[in-house]
Amino acid sequence: MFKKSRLIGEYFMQGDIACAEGALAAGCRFFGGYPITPASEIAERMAMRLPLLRGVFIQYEDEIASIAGILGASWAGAKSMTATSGPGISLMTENIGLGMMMEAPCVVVNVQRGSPSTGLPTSWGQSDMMQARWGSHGDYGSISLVPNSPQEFFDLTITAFNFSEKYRLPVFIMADALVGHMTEKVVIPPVEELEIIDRKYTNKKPEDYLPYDYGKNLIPDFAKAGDGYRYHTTGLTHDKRGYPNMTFECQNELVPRLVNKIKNHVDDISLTEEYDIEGADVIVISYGITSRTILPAITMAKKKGIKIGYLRLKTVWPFPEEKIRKLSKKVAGFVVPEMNLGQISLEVERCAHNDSIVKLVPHPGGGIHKFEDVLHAIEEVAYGK
Amino acid sequence: MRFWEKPFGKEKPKTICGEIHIINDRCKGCSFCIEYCPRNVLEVSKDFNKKGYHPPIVVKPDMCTFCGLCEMICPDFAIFVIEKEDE
Amino acid sequence: MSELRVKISGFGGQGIILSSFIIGKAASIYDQQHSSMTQAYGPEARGGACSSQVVISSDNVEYPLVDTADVLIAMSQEGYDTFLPILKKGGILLYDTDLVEKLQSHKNFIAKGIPATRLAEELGKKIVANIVMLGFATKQAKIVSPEAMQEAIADSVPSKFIDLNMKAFQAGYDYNEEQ
Amino acid sequence: MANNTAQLQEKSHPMEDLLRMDRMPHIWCSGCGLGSAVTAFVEGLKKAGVSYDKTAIVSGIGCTGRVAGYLRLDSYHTTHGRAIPFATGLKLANRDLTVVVFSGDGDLFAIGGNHLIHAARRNVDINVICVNNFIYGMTGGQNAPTTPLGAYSSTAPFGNYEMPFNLVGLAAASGASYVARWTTMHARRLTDSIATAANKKGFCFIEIVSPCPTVFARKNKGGTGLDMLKEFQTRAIIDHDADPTTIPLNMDNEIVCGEFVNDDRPTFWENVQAGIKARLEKFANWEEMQSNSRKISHKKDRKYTSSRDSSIMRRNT
Repeated sequence: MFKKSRLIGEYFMQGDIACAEGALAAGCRFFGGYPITPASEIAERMAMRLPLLRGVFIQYEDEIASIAGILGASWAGAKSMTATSGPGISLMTENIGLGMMMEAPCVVVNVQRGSPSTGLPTSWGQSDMMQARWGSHGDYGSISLVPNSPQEFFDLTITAFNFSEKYRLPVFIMADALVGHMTEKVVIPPVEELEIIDRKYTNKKPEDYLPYDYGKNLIPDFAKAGDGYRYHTTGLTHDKRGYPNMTFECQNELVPRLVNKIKNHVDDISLTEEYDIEGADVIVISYGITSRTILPAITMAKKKGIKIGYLRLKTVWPFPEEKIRKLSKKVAGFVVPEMNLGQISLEVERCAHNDSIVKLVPHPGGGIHKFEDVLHAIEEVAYGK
Repeated sequence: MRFWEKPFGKEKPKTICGEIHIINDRCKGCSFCIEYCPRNVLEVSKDFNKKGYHPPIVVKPDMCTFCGLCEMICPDFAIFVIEKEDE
Repeated sequence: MSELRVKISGFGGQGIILSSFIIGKAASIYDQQHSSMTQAYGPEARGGACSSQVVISSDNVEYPLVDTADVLIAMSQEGYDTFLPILKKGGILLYDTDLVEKLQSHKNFIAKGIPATRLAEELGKKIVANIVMLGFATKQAKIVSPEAMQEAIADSVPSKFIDLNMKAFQAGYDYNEEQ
Repeated sequence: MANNTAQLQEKSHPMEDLLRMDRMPHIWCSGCGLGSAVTAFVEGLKKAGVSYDKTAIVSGIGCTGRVAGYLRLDSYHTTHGRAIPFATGLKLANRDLTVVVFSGDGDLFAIGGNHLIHAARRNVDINVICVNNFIYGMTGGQNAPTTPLGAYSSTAPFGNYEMPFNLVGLAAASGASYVARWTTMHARRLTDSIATAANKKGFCFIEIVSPCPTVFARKNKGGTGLDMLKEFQTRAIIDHDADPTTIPLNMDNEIVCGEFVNDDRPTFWENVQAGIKARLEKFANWEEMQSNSRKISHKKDRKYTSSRDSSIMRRNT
């Protein structure tokens, strides 16, 4: 009975549920969470499914406990996940920093709603994008994936687990309420067809093992609790032994490594989709559900004869800086529609620098962009050349 | 048979005693061990250790009964007792 | 490429969300089409206004929302009043004749009524009114094929109630307005 | 004699297999009770006979938060107040581990108070050792949720206005399976308690009343660590039958010590398993239902890739 409970096939599935199924397919066996609209369905699904797969589901007393709990489970060797929305992420940020510092693999799902504060619980937004990058205090490299459909929610959840295991850090999935509560066909392939990456466990003997000794790729090997390694790990600045070390030298070795282990692997992590980029005058850069809700505007622009290209970011962090820099030398400008008042557009501006103009089409959330606004921005960039 | 050969009481009964080891430089001079030693084996030494504290010194080694209280109460892991058989 | 945009409205507890789920499932799983279902709900879910929407397409659904509907299913007066303006010219309106009483002029579109709730009550359970409506919609608006709809219903309701739901579907499918 | 001592120093301390000797001396002040608490913990673990490889220790922030760093076990120094949920995750994901949370009163009962009562309510199988020194030590002597009414601290220059928590009462009322209180002076009884807790299922809570000579004693005329210990000695009584909710700690009342609660309640994980089993037996046809729905939806001729190439712009390109 326990073995048979894996789903394979085609399902008409809600985004949140697809996310939970993706996590299970990736091997997630620990979920700690706290209910919040619009992410509760993920916890509900996990509560139903995890026990059948001999996993652990626990509804914690709050989001702070949830993230601390999944970090603990991660150190016990389990692939672990939590899911919440903006207010929950705000509570979690301190321990997300701990996860970055301790380098504990786990996945944090943020089904974004209208913000700030309690905002629009049942409606959607994309205004937590910068929080995913800079939410916790301090410098660290971070990875955020943004799905735009239930199928992609499923796929990117698996990718998120792979990245977290590979690079040893908490990875964000920045969905939004519309994707989370959208129901579409989701294809769940047999597990053999999926690429699943597991963290690299050390093959050293306990007496030789240093928990934060790293190689060329800057990622230390993992040892889990209870295997006799008896290592120490801390949120303090630490040396290769994991011992606190309050010196500049140690800080200067540790923190740049946390940033560079992601920076050096941007090519591997950065996932994008491009259409008609070659020879385009204007490129629309978009991510998440916005990439679908603004499509009619792009069709209209095409009909008007504007040479328009389209770049969709599946990985928002690390930001594909090089790609945008190269493109900015070829095009007149970028149009960035997003459901916030300008977050990713700042990154595009930074990369486009003086080479091309960047036009933000803001939206505060709780609805979708008006096609006319997007079209107007595209025209402005195209004809203002 | 052995009991017949060595009548009860002939052999001197064994007394357990302890050998106190003090790691001077780890001591922070709190005097817990000196105060709580039931047989007043220890005293404050006149010497300083590296950190400027007065570590304890064993003044009545024969009085130690290996009760281990000094080891238990020392907050600095600076004193321990090893069981020693009295000859 | 063909696209069909369906809006379903009523009040909480009528199975509005389930109806659109079944339509979407029928289309994407059993009819080899693509579909996308989204729902709108607020804190007033039970008894309050409730709506959901399905987009059915022969290709991947790109734009998932329903700004203009090809088919509007109204299970309450409030739903009818709210969403009638988004029904496009030549679209189909399906409504519950007992629950939607104040009708406006239907010059620009086809309007068909069915006493879905009454029929469901006659079958023994009021809650299958949404399935009666689905049967009616399958016949009148040809949203999806009847076979796919039946399979999707069977797959989405508790196994104890499959027979009842099939009867409800049939009642809606066979209902003739002129009767 | 001096010669003799020097010679003896070469032998190593018997606790060195469980201490990170490369980190000694520790950061705690002279006269602080934390070292004694750690000794009792190590002795307790030895007495309990648990495998060191299978023992993990989790600490929060503060003076006591440094304990994890000095013990040669799988040790985790987490964020302020969050040691208990971290330990819960660790324990549930690897149920073979003995997981101990070693932290201070401020960490466990102020910022982490919510986690403590909920872990006790769930009866998660972890041990929580709280070293109570009545004050925030590391940050310089600010008010703690345990600071007695009227005691001085750097944020209570006119004397503390707030009623303190009675830690054992709170833990017992929240549903802990085992609740005890000792002072650092009760070295042997404390060791026994720690050993009992290590082998006991469910949420075990041990409060260790400890002297803080540097900040608490200085602000409250408590003298040295030794003076505080002597004061504990005169004030402490042992009463295992005491109702833990009726024995708060004040500036000068009796320090009632003892093992107040030692119950066997089903743990969180036992309840989880029992619940799942009961539910699955009730719905024996669950499996059948699952396979049925798969039969319909999983047709052979369907390709898995049908909607996976999400070429969203196909129409436009």
